[in-house]
Amino acid sequence: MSTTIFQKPKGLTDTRMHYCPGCGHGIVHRIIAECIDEMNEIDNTIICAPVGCAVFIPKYFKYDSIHCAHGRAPATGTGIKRVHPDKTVITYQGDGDLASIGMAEIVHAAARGEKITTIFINNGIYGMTGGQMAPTTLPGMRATTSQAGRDVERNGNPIRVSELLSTLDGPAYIERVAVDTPAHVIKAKKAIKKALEYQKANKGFTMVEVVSSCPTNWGLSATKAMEFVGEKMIPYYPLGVYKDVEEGK
Amino acid sequence: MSTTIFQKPKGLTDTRMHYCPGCGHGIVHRIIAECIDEMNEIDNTIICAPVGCAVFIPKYFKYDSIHCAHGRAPATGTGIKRVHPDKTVITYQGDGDLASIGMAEIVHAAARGEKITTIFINNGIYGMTGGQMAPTTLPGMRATTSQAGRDVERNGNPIRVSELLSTLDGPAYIERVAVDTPAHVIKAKKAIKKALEYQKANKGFTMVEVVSSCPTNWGLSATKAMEFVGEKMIPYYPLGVYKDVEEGK
Amino acid sequence: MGKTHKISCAGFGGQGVMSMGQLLTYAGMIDGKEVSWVPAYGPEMRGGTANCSVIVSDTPVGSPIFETGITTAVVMNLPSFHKFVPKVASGGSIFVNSSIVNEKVDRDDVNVYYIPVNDLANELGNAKLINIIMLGAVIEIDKIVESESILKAFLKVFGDNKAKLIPINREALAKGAEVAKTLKK
Amino acid sequence: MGKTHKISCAGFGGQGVMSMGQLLTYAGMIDGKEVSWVPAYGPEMRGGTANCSVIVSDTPVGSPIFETGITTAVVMNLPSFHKFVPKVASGGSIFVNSSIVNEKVDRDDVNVYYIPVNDLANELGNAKLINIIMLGAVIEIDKIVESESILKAFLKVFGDNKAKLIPINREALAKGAEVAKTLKK
Amino acid sequence: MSKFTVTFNEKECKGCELCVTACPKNIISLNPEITNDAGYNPASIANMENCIGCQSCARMCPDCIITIVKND
Amino acid sequence: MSKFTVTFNEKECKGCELCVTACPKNIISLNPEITNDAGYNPASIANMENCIGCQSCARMCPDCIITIVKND
Amino acid sequence: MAKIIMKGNEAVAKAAIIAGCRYFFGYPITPQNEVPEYLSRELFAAGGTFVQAESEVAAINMVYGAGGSGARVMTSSSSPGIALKQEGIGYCVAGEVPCVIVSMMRGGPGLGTIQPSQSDYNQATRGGANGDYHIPVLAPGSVQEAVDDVKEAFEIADCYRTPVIVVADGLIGQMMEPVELENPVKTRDISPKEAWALGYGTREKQNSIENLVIDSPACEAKNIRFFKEKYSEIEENEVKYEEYMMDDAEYAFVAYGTTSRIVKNSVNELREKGYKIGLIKPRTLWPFPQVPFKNKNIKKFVVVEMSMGQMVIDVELAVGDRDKVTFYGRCGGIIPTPEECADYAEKVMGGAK
Amino acid sequence: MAKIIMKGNEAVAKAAIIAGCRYFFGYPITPQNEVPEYLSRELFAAGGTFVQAESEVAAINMVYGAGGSGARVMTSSSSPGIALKQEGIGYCVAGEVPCVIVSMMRGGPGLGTIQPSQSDYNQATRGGANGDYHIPVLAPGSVQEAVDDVKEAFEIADCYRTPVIVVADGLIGQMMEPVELENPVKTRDISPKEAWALGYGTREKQNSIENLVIDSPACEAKNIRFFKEKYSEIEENEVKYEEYMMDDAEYAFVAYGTTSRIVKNSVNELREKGYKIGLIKPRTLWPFPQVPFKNKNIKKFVVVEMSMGQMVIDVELAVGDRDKVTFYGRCGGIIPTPEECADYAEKVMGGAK
Ligand SMILES: Cc1ncc(C[n+]2csc(CCOP(=O)(O)OP(=O)(O)O)c2C)c(N)n1
Ligand SMILES: Cc1ncc(C[n+]2csc(CCOP(=O)(O)OP(=O)(O)O)c2C)c(N)n1
Ligand code: SF4
Ligand code: SF4
Ligand code: SF4
Ligand code: SF4
Repeated sequence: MSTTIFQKPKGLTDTRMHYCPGCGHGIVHRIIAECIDEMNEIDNTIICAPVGCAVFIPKYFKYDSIHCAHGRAPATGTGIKRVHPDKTVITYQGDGDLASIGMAEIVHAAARGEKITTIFINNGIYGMTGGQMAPTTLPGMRATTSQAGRDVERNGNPIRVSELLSTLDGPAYIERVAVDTPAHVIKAKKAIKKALEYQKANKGFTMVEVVSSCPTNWGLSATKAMEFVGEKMIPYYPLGVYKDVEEGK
Repeated sequence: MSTTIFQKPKGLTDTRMHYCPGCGHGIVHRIIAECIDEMNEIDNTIICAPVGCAVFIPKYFKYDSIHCAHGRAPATGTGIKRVHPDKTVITYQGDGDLASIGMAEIVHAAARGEKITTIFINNGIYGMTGGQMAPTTLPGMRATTSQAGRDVERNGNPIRVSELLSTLDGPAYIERVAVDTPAHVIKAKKAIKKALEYQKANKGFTMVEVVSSCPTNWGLSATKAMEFVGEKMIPYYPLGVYKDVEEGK
Repeated sequence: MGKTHKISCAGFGGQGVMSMGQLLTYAGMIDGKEVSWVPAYGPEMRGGTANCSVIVSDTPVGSPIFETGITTAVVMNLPSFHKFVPKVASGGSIFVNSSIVNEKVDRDDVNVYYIPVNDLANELGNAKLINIIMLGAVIEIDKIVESESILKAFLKVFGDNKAKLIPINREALAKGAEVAKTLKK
Repeated sequence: MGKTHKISCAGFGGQGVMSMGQLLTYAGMIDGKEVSWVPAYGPEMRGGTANCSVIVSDTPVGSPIFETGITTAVVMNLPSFHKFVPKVASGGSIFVNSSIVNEKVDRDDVNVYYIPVNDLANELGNAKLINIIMLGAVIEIDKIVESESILKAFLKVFGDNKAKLIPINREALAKGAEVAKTLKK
Repeated sequence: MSKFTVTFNEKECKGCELCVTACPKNIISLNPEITNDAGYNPASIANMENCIGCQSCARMCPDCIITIVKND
Repeated sequence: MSKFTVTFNEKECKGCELCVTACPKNIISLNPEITNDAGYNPASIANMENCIGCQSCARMCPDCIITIVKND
Repeated sequence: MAKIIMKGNEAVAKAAIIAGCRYFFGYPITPQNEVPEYLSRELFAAGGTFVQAESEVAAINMVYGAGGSGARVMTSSSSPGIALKQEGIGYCVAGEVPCVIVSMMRGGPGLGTIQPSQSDYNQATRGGANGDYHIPVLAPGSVQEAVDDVKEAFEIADCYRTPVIVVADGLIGQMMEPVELENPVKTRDISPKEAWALGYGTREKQNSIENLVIDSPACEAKNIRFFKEKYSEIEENEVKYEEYMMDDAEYAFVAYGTTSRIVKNSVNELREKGYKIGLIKPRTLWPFPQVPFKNKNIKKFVVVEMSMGQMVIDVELAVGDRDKVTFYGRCGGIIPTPEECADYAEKVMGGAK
Repeated sequence: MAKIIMKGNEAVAKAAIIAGCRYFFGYPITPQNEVPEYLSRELFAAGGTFVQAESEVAAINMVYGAGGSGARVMTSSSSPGIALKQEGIGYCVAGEVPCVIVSMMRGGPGLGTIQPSQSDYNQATRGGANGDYHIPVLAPGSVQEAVDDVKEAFEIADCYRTPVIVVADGLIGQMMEPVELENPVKTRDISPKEAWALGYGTREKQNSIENLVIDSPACEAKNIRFFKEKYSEIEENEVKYEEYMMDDAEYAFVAYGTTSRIVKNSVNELREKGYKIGLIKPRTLWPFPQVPFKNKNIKKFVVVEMSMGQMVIDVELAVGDRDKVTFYGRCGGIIPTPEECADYAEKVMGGAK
């Protein structure tokens, strides 16, 4: 006899993902799907795709889905959740999408305590458009619009989104995780699961910030990119729980 | 012999302000003008008017001025300051303007460390448009779009802007003051002066949040409105210095 | 074709000029007329002047707005006096709150009625009634709507729970009418 | 009217197909021709295929884009092979990277040249040279531009500080040309 | 002569009473005798002698109505 | 028979090597023999016996290439 | 069935509730503030939701989500606020999301004035978002028509799965008039939510509101479907206009919305003087009525707008002869009087009674 | 004076620097990314500033501030990004702030595709912001023309104190062609900064960039000034178009930008077959050229666009006879071939050589 102990989750379609080799998006997609599988919510989930590399989300998940305008997934998710308060609504956003153009929408969805779960992929760069500087690009990090490396005097300072949103009263749960190692992936999944469960329990707005990689635009191999996450990104973006209403945080 | 110890500052025009009786905008206008007078910057200042009751700013100050689009004063101020790095650039915004529609612009101007000074009037309401709920409207406070009083479950939670922006690295100075009493007015002026001086010294982004009143839309007399500031607004929006690079804050 | 009343009510915010207009409008409808009400709106309202334009007509309302050709003007303060007196049509009526406005109309092609509504309201012991008193005068002179219709309109505009105020309002209307009668030409 | 070369270069990202096209374009200009270069762009480029369209012509370039009617196709991998082979004009040339593409062109109205560029590059000890070797073959056969112009173009595209790479590139061009000669029909 | 002279631009005063409340000596009040063009009763001081020149009224005035002169 | 069977969807593997690095037993490597249609050498395991079934490879794989079966 | 007197903005809000709208997302802006104010009070009671969005941009994207979920949803704004919604409106178009957008025009450009105007005709009818598309635009000229149009707008939106714009001006929003709220509305065939809306799909057949069509042939096919199917159907079924005194007319005013009621007075005035003039009043601005402009008896069409002339080109295109079209306009918040419009028309007619 | 080969987007960026542009505020979007990328590298070196704005909305409002300060400033975007800029563009218009906006069109509506298209013609020429206004729109059809147009755009912007849009498509942004960067540009009279720009006023005479015109007569007067002075001057001075083989033509293609170069091939092809066909190529889309369409020899005008047909109505209005105007279009990122355009034209001409 044999038991399958790891396989592709049921909530993902068979479509080949277009992501670059070793891109963190794929890992996060999978763990979202695993959580929804485990919660038995495949037919009760609606996912909001961002504008960014993850724009193809509708092809990859078996949930109802919508292409949101750049940065506006939290607003669109709000519209959906208000109509379908019993559905699990997930918004998935990159750092350009969420922390740059979409800053107002995420702050306000969080302040409203909108009962959605935002998965925020912090890969420090604009992937889809070819490697421009993101609000999360580290100081000194090269991007096509900061080719000499991000100079905070010239290009401004990175934004730590979890910290910023944690000043608000609306969020029920905010955690920053990473997907650079198997151990971190396990933690990341736990965080996403918790966020989704808080949503189901109507506790308020939930967000998991995932520190991830973009090997292509970082100009690194997939493996080196994950090392960069561990060595450079995480020190700047400390992992941990930033808000948890159940823990009085 | 006699000395004039208090008079209208030189930087204000003779135009009668259209603000309602007892509105805090007038007080703040005056103290800005006093600071600029004292710094001898009348001919070196550019002020950005918001969309809101203060939209008439160009008529009241003797500085060069511009009507900014609703919420975008920090962006427009950025454009101006980049062209005129030696000018003192002030943006003046209400809470609808800055904390609602303009949230992305203020966060990013602050993160960039844009060398401008933002005067943020927190009067807990949309004045100009007739008393709609602002992001800063207190829980339980009535507004024309929260007529039963702001219910945080239904209408979301207020946003504490100074706290939020203080999570960023770009600001050099952020203080929250009030104009409900003469003593607070003196402090408010000191804060604005300091912010403007930091700007002159190129230290980074500076903001002074002024807790103010809107007697008309609060439905209170001017005096009662100032009492409300002291009794309800300040406890929710604690006064104090939230960021000061010189003090290692 | 029948008569078309073009009425402007103007004054400070707080003098009840907007609701004066609304009461006329509602009363007009109750009387089976064609009606419309348009407020002036703008930031100048901030503690400044307020005014509205009302049409009560036997024929459908085309343009609800009229810049000139006013048939009935109610001016409750000085700025409104200056603004509206020149816009009244020849043969029209002007009702002036003479408690506040000390100037006199310098036209002889219009009928002017000086009503000291603040003083009259004080006599009634309720300063808020100035607009109703003025309305009493207006409809006594210009016969735009029925007095009883104004009282029915009152419940529509302010809600049925204000029924207890009907008697005092009836009194105010009568007061206005009474003073107006003495001035009638 | 003179000759118009419509060239498509296609392959994986990283095989240098885009710069191959740019070198042809620059060289064409150096040779006094009218030229244009257009990349295909899109998210499918993410680790996928890349291609560009080049025109080198004696007359001004009208449309810089051609869906079919390709006169020279360079296909560096299998997906490109499938995509571009049918689009080549009758009488056109197809250059296939036979180190990677094992299939054969099933058309008899075109000239096909199988160049094992990966293997040839390995012979030269530099895997990056595959596009230059292929270029050598292409210009040997189709005479689009001068070989020396490609080397001048090289400095334009990659910058003068890459001058030290000229000799090895010259060698690569020669290698491609040499192999092509043996295949010439 | 009083130590300080506080004057009010009566035409422009909006009668908001912020100065009235601010005055620690309680010497300011609205003048019911005057109604300015905008319809307000402007602020005024009856007994200027009591003024201590603290400028609290002026600091609270949103309309720069108040000028204070020190008579030395 | 090995305790675990790890299979790779070779057609879809992108050869990113995240599984290779993740494997604590260092038993995964790209297979230079195979180039799939997208041009990648897929990952594979030579000595399955050494697999401890920790699933680290699968957890890191962005493309759900890996299936792990426990052979009891 | 009794008429009541309502402010235009409140009537619009009430009409939406009657039409089954349960979701409103909006941001304050004069002169339409009574719409959100009314709905913030009434929608919860009706079992729906009101959200004061952080901006017009957020509002339209909330509408996109709620409409995409199959709900009847509305937003409302005015000139610069509608400008901010453009991208989102484009997303609603491309995602085929039914929704109603109320545009209470004020004077522009830019921040401009808050007084009424009709200078957002282009904004509504010619887009401003990217790409090829059309949006049905209804243009009421009274509080009653506003109520009727809002109700109809929801039907059109659901039937064709498209945003619909109801474009009025500040005057209609601000004025009070008697209105009958319960006029019946023509219902239309509506495709079941199961077929497309979020929350009604299954793992076997997901419903997806799609905006990205990265593949060019597919993108072209979608455009062609919109134009050849959706838009031509709308052009066939939904054109609306009214004529007044056009039977024997030799001249015609052309006006929509507030100017149409003003110009009606001018027609009456001129008729009394013996002029054979009437009024063509487009009730839909897209699709723009063509038939009334084919009337060969008309010597001149006198377009009157509260703008520098934006509908004019649609009239010129419909008439087919630019020389027959003249224009009179006021703008920046100025409302023309019946008299000045009549004066202008008299000049155009040159005394030709 | 030697030509070099440049990618369209980079050439546009370089041209801006040559034109004296020292400030750029923009946000990434395909297919124009090389514009900000190039300028992020080169502007600081040129003594200027590049800011990657947090959004297109922020970018255009930064432009508003910098342009209002009298600097030469540019932003660049593509379809949905331009939609987001609409409100800000309206503010630049109303504030009379000179600036240049590059619009590299891609297929829509909504998110659409990133492939080239011309379906933002309406977006550029008919507004989308509120109010009555026009913006000069230049339409280059090659990298060379893009360079020349960008340089000219700054002159026009400064001369009339207006935003100017340079509208091209993704193809022109992405392609490389030889280009001469130093072509001379016609300079125009420019009012001194002291007269209006921020930072040049004094306490006695403040300079103010105004958008609010709360008073209706003033707002109307401003509109009238724009139309009667500014816009009519532009219509008089700035119309640009080219004709190709039109001397003896009986049929005319009408195309701008990328389609104009494609259709040139079609003209050549058809001329070889003996058809008397030429090409009218508008180089400004607003003001739209009128003169070439008054050519009475032309039996049919064949408009070709990468859209469902947006320029068509301008051609119809200029020709004055809708029956003479036919349209062939591809969209969604599909670029028509010279052959298919020629085929279509042949059908229109019905073999009439
Ligand atoms: C309004 C608008 N602006 C810009 C774009 C172009 N755009 C597409 S994806 C993207 C950024 C993506 O970066 P990020 O959000 O970090 O996600 P990633 O691709 O890195 O996953 C941008 C700017 C757009 N489609 N729409
Ligand atoms: C894009 C846009 N949206 C909305 C408005 C309408 N509007 C004018 S002022 C204002 C809010 C003002 O409130 P606040 O910023 O709090 O300032 P206050 O008037 O209280 O000083 C709004 C929403 C506008 N002019 N433009
Ligand atoms: S570009 Fe970066 S974020 Fe996008 S798929 Fe590739 S690796 Fe992932
Ligand atoms: S409405 Fe409020 S904020 Fe505006 S002027 Fe009046 S009191 Fe001041
Ligand atoms: S504070 Fe100023 S405006 Fe208010 S009452 Fe006193 S003097 Fe008048
Ligand atoms: S992690 Fe997945 S995609 Fe990457 S090499 Fe391993 S099996 Fe292949």
